[in-house]
Amino acid sequence: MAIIERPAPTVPAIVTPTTTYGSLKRPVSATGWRSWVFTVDHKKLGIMYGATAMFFFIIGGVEALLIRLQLAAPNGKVLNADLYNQMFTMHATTMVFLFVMPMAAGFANYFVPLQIGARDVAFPRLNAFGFWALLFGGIFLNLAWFLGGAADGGWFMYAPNSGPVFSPSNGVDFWALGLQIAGIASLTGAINLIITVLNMRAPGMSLMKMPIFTWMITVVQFLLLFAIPVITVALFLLSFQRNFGARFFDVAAGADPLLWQHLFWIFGHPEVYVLILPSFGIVSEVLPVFSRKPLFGYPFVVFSGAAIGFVGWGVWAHHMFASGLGPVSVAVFSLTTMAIAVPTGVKIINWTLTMWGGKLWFTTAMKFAIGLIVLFTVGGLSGVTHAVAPSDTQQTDTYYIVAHFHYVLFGGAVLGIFSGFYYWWPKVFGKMLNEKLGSWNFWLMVIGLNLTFGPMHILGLQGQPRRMYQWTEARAGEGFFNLAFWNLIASIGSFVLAVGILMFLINVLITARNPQKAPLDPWNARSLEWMTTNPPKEHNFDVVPTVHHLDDFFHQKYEEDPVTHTMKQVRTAEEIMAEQERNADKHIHMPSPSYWPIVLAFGLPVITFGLIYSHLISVIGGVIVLFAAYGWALESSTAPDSDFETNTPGTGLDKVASNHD
Amino acid sequence: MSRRQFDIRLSVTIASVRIVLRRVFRPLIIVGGISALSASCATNAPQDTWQPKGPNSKLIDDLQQPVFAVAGIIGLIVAVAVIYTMLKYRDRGQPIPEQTHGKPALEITLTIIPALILAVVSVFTFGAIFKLAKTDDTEMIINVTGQQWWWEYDYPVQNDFGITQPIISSGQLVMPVGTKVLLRETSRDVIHSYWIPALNGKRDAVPGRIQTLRLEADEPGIYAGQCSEFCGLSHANMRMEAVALSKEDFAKWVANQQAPYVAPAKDTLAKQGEEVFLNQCVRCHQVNGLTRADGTPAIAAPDENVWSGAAPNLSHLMSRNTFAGAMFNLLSKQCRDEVWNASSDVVGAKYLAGVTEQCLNQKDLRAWLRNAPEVKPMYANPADLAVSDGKYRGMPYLALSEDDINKLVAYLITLK
Amino acid sequence: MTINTADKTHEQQHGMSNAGYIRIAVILAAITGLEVSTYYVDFGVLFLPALLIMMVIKFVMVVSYFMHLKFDNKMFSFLFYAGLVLAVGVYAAFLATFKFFIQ
Amino acid sequence: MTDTAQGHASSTGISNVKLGMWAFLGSECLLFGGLISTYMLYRGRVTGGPRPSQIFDIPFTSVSSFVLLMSSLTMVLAVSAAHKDDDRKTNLWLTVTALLGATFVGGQVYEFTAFYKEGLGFSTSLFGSSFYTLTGFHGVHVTVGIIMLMSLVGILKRSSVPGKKAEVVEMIGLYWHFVDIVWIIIFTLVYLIPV
Ligand code: HEA
Ligand code: HEA
Ligand code: HEC
Ligand code: CUA
Ligand SMILES: [Cu+2]
Repeated sequence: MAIIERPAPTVPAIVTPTTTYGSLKRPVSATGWRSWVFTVDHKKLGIMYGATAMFFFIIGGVEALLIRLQLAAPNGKVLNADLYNQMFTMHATTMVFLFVMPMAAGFANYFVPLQIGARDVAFPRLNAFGFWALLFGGIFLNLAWFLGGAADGGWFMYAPNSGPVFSPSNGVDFWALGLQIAGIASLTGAINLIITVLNMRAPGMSLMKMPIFTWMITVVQFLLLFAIPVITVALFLLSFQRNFGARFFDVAAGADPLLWQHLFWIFGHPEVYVLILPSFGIVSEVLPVFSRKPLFGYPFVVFSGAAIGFVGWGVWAHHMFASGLGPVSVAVFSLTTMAIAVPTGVKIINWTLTMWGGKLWFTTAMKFAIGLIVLFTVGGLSGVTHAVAPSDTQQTDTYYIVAHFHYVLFGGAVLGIFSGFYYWWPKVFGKMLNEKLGSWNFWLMVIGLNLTFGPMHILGLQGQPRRMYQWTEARAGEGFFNLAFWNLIASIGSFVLAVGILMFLINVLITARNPQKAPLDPWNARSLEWMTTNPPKEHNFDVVPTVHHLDDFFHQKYEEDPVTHTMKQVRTAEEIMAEQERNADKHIHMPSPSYWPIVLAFGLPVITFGLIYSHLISVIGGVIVLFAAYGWALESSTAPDSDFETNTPGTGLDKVASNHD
Repeated sequence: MSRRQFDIRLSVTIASVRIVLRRVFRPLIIVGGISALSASCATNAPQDTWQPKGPNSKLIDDLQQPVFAVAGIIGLIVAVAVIYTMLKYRDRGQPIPEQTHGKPALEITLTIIPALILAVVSVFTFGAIFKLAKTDDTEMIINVTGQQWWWEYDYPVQNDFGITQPIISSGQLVMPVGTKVLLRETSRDVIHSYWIPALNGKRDAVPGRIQTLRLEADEPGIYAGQCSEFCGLSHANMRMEAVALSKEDFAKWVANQQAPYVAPAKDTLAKQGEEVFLNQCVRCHQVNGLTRADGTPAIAAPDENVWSGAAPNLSHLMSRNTFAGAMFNLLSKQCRDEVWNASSDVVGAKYLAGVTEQCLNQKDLRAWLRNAPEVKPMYANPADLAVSDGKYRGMPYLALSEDDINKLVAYLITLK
Repeated sequence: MTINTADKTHEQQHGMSNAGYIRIAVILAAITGLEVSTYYVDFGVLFLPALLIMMVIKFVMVVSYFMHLKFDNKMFSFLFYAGLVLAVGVYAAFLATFKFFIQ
Repeated sequence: MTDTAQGHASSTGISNVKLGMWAFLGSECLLFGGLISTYMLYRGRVTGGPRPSQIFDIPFTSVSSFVLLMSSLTMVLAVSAAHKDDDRKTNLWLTVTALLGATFVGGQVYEFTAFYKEGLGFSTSLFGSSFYTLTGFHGVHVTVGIIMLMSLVGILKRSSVPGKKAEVVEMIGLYWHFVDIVWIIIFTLVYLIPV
């Protein structure tokens, strides 16, 4: 989108591209699919991230259901060993890299600029590129299913089992290269959001007035910025070994398989905080809104988030307690791992204290947020039992670990994401999700998840290892703790869970058909993203807000009664909006759509495809990338004035444009 | 608030807490409560991690039980606090509350308490880590090698235990009771992990490294275990058992393992089986003392045929109860149960009886010989062996006739 | 494409003169000479520390002067040194687990 | 690749692109850190083929290291000229920088061929794999730098660079210096410190 002319904000200016960059003219901002494919608008990209993530969530979920079907009874026959191994590898890869991370990226893309009062991100085209790279990387990863079998080494792909002899199909190649592409996407996204937060905040919004969601996203982006290159190295080593005969994990040449484990988990542990912190951010927004109180101990929550991010770098070897690190390393990493429970505890405590003394409104969003507090704690506490290294040697690689990480991932990250859906749906789509169905959605999910993952504690402590395509009655035991019963319960639970998630999808469909529009400020919210229309205008805010408080929007609506210390409403959201419209900025200058991000992103899977099949294809991919980079470099982010039909003389447009070029 | 009101409020609160607990948190409670109970419960799965049977696992258990308890209590506190808050502060039309931003003193206190708890836990953790890493009090060494998808045990010469020549075995680790055994683990292909829950935690068997694991059993018995690092197709079928024998029984076992080869009598089915074995099997499997017709010793060369460079040594196959990575029993179900459920004073004798003809699990053994990759997933399809230089991973399909299988079974049963 | 002149002078104030850059380059060249000399001359026990110190000096000089980090906004330094310090810390610990802590 | 949102000016007055470049370089520290650590772990593991000390040619590498170091000087002179709006000098120094960089890469290609002839292939040993991967990654970075420098010269001649010209030169400069400091580390750790 190019220029929005005041006072007619709904009619976008039409761009007539006259200048050719490289070889293509700039796309015309139209309606229809082109307005999505070539968009650089952070909100559209946010929605596309969300839709992509949801799509992969269902794929990963169906893979999970197949896993549970196979394990429901002894000697399962639904999948064979080979297929089962592909299934859990791709289930985890899909859920982690193609569901939770992109979903968080979607939320971040959509709401960070809105929360800090910006009109877009720092690098809009890079943003678009990141999305397309992620989508193409995800598709590329899953292509392997149709080309001889997907990756089968488990999501942490330990060497040397990932080597060419032990995993001869191309699955691991697709996996390594696909993650490499997704990694590029995350890295560009991280740089983009960091710069956006550091550099594009509205006047008056100091770091300590930033909404907590934005804070947590910022911490996450720093984690990604520094963790992605580590997995990049690991994946390169693996690809070089598989495709070019390097020896990195070849024990016969003297290689040490622990090299891979270290590199993977140096990335992998920060990665798990990448998965959880966005959800921590979401519930830290939701809980105050529905408690009608500010977040308790905001600075503590901010610093604990940063502390989790920082300490998270020093704990990676807790995934290797049984690998044979030697007692000194084990002791050190055991200690640092326990230390992480402290800042995480700070969050749990502060959320509870946020609700304490509040006026609690149990919307679906709130229910999911509260669900997160309790269920994440369950997962976190089992995490602490792993941190005690000697007991971890009994637990590691059993279902007890599977229970741990599904409680933190599903009970934590996913519940947080669902809380965000219900909370922000009216903001993004201008319609309220149905609360009644939401309630069903919540309860079925919570019951389902406890039924699915709760029994896994028992299974694990009873000695059932993970990643077994079959279990046998011979080792199932008898009595109350017999594995057969609890495996069956877990499998039943997973279908309850699926029905719960189905409720959400139904809710979305129903909501889409419901003509009723959402009110402007349905939750009586607190932060800046609510200080605009639903959905927000292309340029987000008519006036770039000036910030005075944490929760500035709330404080514009309410004032404290000096005597009773209760809050009195002084203005409504509608009044605030009306005032904004009256004072709307003239000549808002938005970045223009571009072909190059998607073209550049498309070149990447072509290159990697060629690495597996024929280097000639790689050359073609390289040409595409160079061609796109060239066009990108020559194209300015915003179309020049001559491209605008509505460029009437005397509007001052010329000045705006050249200032920014 | 009057006393009565308060009482009513309290009972209502408690009742609602109960309802919520019952509805939502029942699974949690079940898990938590049951976990606590299970320490005392018997009849669990054979790999239960809460039933230590040796000093190393007891050390772990003594450490972890209080940790589980602390974690459970903290979890309960959080759950109760959240539910209580939910009930107490639900919207009853009260005014929008004061916008309190926090109470630093309270926050700091609530930060320090968990830190202190964890400091205490870590002290005990440290002690246990170093105790479990000790190697200087070892009494007996057994080398353990993992490969896809079974374990090989190699007892180096240790005269104290009557081991005067190396013993090579697979599937079941036989060890003397009350002895500090040190496993020296490695792997021939990918990473595996050795784990007998009743005796100790896991230790990965990493190719290119030799790593140690302490094992010691208090009582004679059979303890189940399972490879617990993902190692490819048949990871699920890579099991093991540790057999702890009294010192006398162990000595008998050692003597048997070192007993010379007894060739089957002429003109028996078994003798014909030996012939088939010499034709088909010795290229991979070693039977110590077995000679060819011309009197030369038959030396297996598995590294030419198997990627990991080994196949189980079958010299005393019938002295063990299981085969193919403990995936199958060599004993029929009934005989097996008799050994497994034997009390600790007779289990040794029962175990040393080995596999008799009546007790042999013919069905699984025959199925194995008929087509091993069909009953245990292995990379043994000749069409797919290019990547492994034509070598199998696991035992291939050998296209044996039923006749040959009969002969082989008759022969194998003689390998006491 | 007009160039914002205000910005230009801003950069200039904090930069260095060309002569200054050449001085830095000369020092860098001299240190490199010294480094290479360790290959020919025996430094004894000082060998490793001397080499590492010289490496760090060169590194910091290029970053501070050629890359202007010394004169620029602290935010740049934060972004870069955060990565650098993290990298050194994490990878040193990683190598240490292989070298020093094994049983 | 300058790309700034035009919504409103940055809140700090700092250039987005420059901030982004520094963030990227911070991230690159972990990339090269990983490659260097892998090399440090594996440099002594030679089961076949030559050992490092048998093939390294310190005088030769010293010269090419010196060339790369000096390219940092010429780069900084280009940036300085760009800030003074002196297009002729900017182009001159950029070209010289690219040439010095190309000399370095040429030296590396020569070195690789020499090592290969002496029996060190990519698959020969762990030392070989990790040596070529580390120095190869660095070489690719230099090559990308050269391409950017040359394109910049071309674009500057046509005067169609979007955004602030001096800033673009400066960005490429930052990247170039980074590649240089990585080599400062590699030169010491890989070449000068014997296994
Ligand atoms: C969202 C992702 C997420 C999160 C947030 C965490 C959080 C934690 N994790 Fe988890 N973890 C995973 C995802 C995550 N983990 C995954 C995916 C794996 C498996 C990977 C694989 O093998 O495939 C794993 C595995 C894993 C292991 C390795 C297990 C093994 O394989 O042997 C360990 C070991 O220490 C561990 C520990 C912890 C700890 C201590 C925390 C802590 O951060 C938790 C802190 C939280 C609390 C403790 C609760 C709240 C605190 C209080 C109420 C205060 C009071 C508490 C105390 C005094 C104890 N995790
Ligand atoms: C964010 C991460 C995430 C999420 C959300 C999940 C979600 C689920 N996981 Fe996942 N899981 C992992 C991350 C995750 N998992 C990881 C990292 C591993 C380790 C892998 C490894 O060892 O390498 C793992 C491993 C793992 C295992 C162990 C496999 C093994 O070790 O052998 C199991 C087994 O039960 C399992 C089950 C499930 C189930 C039932 C869900 C459910 O919650 C899924 C619910 C979702 C749906 C069900 C989809 C939506 C459904 C519908 C829309 C219904 C309509 C459609 C139909 C019914 C057809 N997972
Ligand atoms: C190409 C090599 C090869 C040949 C030939 C071969 N085997 Fe095997 N055999 C193996 C391997 C490898 C295993 C271990 C498989 C596993 O458990 O995963 C094995 C396992 C066994 C076992 C189980 C041993 C134990 O202790 O677990 C028996 C019994 C056995 N083979 C019998 C035979 C007989 C009889 C023949 C000949 C008819 C034969 N094998 C031929 C490779 C071979
Ligand atoms: Cu061997 Cu798993
Ligand atoms: Cu972790």
